[in-house]
Amino acid sequence: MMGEMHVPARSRARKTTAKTADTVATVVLWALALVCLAVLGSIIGYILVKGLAVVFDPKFILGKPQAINAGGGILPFLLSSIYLTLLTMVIIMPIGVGAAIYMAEFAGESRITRLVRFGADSLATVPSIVFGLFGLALFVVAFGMGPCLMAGALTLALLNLPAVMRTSEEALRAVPASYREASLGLGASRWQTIRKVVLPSAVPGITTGGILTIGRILGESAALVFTMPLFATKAPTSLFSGGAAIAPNLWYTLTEAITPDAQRIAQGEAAALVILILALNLVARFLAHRYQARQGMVG
Amino acid sequence: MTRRDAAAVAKPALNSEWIVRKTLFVFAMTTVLGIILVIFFVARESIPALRQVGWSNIFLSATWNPNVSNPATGHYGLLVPLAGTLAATLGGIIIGGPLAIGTAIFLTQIAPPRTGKLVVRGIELLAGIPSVIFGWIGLVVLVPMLARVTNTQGYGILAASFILGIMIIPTVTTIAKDALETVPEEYKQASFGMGATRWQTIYKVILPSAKEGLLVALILGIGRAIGETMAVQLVIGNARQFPNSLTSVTSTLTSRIVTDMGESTGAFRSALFVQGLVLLIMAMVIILLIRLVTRKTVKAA
Amino acid sequence: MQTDVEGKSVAARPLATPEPQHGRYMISIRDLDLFYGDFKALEDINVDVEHNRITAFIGPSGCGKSSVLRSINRLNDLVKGARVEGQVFLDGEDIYGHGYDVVELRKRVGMVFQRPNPFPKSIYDNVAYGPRIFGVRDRAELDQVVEESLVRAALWDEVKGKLKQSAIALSGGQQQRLCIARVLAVEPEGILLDEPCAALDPIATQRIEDLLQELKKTYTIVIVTHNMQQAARLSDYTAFFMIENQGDPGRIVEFGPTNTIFTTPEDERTERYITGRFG
Amino acid sequence: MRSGKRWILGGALLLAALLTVVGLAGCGNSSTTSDQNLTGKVSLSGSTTVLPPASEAASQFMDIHPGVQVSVQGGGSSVGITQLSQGLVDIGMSSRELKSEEQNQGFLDHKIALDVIVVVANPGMTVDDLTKDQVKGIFTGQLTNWKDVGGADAPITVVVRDKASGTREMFDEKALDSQDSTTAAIEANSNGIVRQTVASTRNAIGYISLGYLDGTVKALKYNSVEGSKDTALAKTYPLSRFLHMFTKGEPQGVVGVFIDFVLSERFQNDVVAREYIPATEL
Repeated sequence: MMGEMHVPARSRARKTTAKTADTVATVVLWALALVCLAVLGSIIGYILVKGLAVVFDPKFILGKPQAINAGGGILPFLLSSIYLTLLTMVIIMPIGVGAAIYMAEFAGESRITRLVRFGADSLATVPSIVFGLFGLALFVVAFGMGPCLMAGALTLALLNLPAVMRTSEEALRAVPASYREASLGLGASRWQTIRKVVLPSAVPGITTGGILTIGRILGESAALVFTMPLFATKAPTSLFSGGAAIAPNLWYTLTEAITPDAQRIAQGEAAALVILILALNLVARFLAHRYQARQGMVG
Repeated sequence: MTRRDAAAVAKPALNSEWIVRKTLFVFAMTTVLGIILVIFFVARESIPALRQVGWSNIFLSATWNPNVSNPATGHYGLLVPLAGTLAATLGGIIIGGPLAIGTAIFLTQIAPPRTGKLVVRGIELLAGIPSVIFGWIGLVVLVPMLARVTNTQGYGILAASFILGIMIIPTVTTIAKDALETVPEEYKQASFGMGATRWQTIYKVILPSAKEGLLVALILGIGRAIGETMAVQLVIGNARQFPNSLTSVTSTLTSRIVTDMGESTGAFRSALFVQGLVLLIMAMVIILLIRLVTRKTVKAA
Repeated sequence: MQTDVEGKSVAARPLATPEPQHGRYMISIRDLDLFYGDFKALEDINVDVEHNRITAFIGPSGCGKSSVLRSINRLNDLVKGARVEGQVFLDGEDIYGHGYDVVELRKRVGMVFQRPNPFPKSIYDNVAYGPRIFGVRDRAELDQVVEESLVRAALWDEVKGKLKQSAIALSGGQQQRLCIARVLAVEPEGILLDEPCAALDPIATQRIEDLLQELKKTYTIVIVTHNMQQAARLSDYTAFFMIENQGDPGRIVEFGPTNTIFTTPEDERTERYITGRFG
Repeated sequence: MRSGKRWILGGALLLAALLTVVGLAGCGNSSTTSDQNLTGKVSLSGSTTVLPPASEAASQFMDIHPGVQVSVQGGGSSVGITQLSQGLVDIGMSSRELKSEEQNQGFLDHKIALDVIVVVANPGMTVDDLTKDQVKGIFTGQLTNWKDVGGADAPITVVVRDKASGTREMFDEKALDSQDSTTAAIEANSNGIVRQTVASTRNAIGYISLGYLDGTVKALKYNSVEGSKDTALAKTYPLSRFLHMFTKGEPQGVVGVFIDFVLSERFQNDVVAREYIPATEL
């Protein structure tokens, strides 16, 4: 009886149950992944369907907000969000990148780096509402700034610091050690080596990280609820004047607004936020891709 | 002036190098300073309530009935929001956990390159969506749907769990994917070599050896869910009763803080800071848990 | 007289060449021990590097010959826990002496690495990197240094039309010569080469070896190589490094003129190594 | 241009361009005629119920008198009154009467509107009249099913205002005889949200200001008295309260002009009338 080897029935049975289990598992795993995509698609779809008409109405984008009657616009909220993002980035990039340089270039694995990493990890786990409480207690009350742009920016800077540090450190560590040795070998000092070779090579990575941080700043609301006004008819005129950013204002519109078209405004604000964040993600993806595609010359 | 002299003049004095190093050190220490400041100020603002209203009335009482005109005489028990937070987080992990871990397994073991890339892009986008938008979707879509399906008011633990389940997917999937990718290729080859099916290889070889990473992913997911404010506040109903059923309306620590902080003063406001302190302590516990889990693997490796 | 772009006459000033120093040896290493943490990598190293000569360090991989090279320009300082005992004299001055200026040291003793590592900048910016570090701002002077360094590195004719292009686009051999040009631009006295041709094809290797023969006239050269034919062809003196077995510190078995080392070595271990029986 | 530098410059240009485009478009706001160049500052703080009309008045007033800065903050009635007594603000907004200990501080009461609270239910409910005890029973959690009050057999979903709102304080005091509302009640931060929740949730009941009443919810009679301006003024409908702007003594200079503006025919009819009963009709 050549060929057909006699396989005992029991092991043949066990073989088939394993086979079916495998296909079932594959189907389930495919389903789980597709559910995630479906959820994302339906959320983005719903927001755009509901909000696009509102967002592209110039009166909405450029109009003045209304406290009581309908037809309010969101221009001051957009401006506040932009000023807030600029101010936060101006505070956080030097400190975050500076800290990353220290961690990647100067400090080896020492007690200090472990301490800084622990600090960064704990900051990254603190819920954003607790950052809101902290911002209220320190910047708004203790420093007496009152709810304003600077209080919001300082709070968001601390909230996003760990992320900026991590992405910048990864970008710095990705720069080949041979560049450092070559530069030092020519008699350059450590700081010259960092400034002239390492940093320029890491800039694309740092910039991509920075753009993702901008997305997080625009989307943050819990940390701003107590540190900035939720509703203001004017954009901030100075660092310490108040203005409502768009994300916290969306929460205000959902929970406290009394204008008859509050629902429509909420749809518009949600769509505006999502479009801004989608655009930022695309820009970050595009920059990262373009940089990998050609090992570009840097600085 | 020969080039050598010009060079001598321009050579950076040693101390400028030292100054740069010191400033960068100070920048690095801002994280440590930051977490100390956060803990200090949240704790400091909690003291008035703890002193005026007393520990037991806050940590052991379930009645939350602030008195606006005379704050010190109000009831500020946080057991209800604490229970709400735990219930919503548990619900979130039950829904989001399997979804996220499953997707991570899919991405690392099964996904064809193109679909894999698409799912990863999708997860990144999901991470980018602000939590207030999740809240809005919850309020406008999920709550009415649940109201019809469960014939209740729609708000409550179930709605919060769905929203949190979706929101923790990016965090858990990314970390779980990294953990699964660190499993050495040889394990997989060996298992396949013995005629095991892909699923047997996954649950017999790959999952056990990535156990710690997956645990860390879930713990971080829990941390993310506990800290969520805006999305939860909009769908949980903010009632002051214990979550006794899936569809019962309740409140969480975060929703209590953001709902009441606006007009609170004195002991009422300070009681909300106490809830902030509890959230902070939970975050620290999560950090220690993760260090415990990762240190175990480091010792074992 | 050279005229620059605006037609101004520029005092032609050739790349400064190092004047011969007083002693016969530019570098003298005395009783050098090197530790990485508590692992002793090198023990009792004594070698003298003569001016305007090529000295080769040969020996099996892992015997510490590169570590000696990195002790000469103190790049070992970068390695955490590296510790040196003994002395290394550069033109009579101990570079591990207190307060010795490392930056000045690395300028006087340039280094070329095993894998060509040009900066991700243009060819011009690579060569001009060193002078710019030391404060040279004048455009005309920079152009002059860049051209002369590339000429000395035998690369000028191949790149003079495309100085603005990325150095990374060059071939392996060209990149290595660019690294040499980059070192020459800071007017060193000596050049240390750590297996410069290991990653290059035979033709490129040949060009580098011819270049080193040429550079020998003006610079003191120390080259680490595990390619014995190269050492024999190129060097005037050779030091043969050896470790007994894994974990022992590297030691110099024999050091002397290259032709005696390769024809009538005193130590029979050198004999066995150069006849290729092991290592 | 080195490409490294190009990244930074590119990013900055992108943001700058975004900023200028949006900034330019924004500054052409409408400039109404400003009759006299009044200058000065007016600061208000207090009740969140008075906040919306007050901030509307502030922005209209600032359009008319560009030289004047009017700042409006929330914080609740008691915050407004305490800050007024401490001289931190010019006007203390309140949606409740002064407490005994707040009386003798020489505060001048300017009633800017009458807020009538009506009990509303989901349009699907068959009930349209509730006695005081029934309302009290429902909102304190004793009665939990619509059939207890003559409706269909369905669990009642109670929607109330958040604890810090003046509306909730007045409703608890007058309708619930100062008892606390049920812990099972959904808390909403504004009239708008109470109305939206009651309208979209079956079997829901809540309370809002009369001005917010619209077709989406059904107003219920209270002790078979329909909540309206007349019944409130005639005191036959108890659930009403005045909205106050307190000042320390006679308001001076620009503060007085602002108060007069709030009480002016134009502002009362355009804005206040939309939610409350204007002071002009009291």
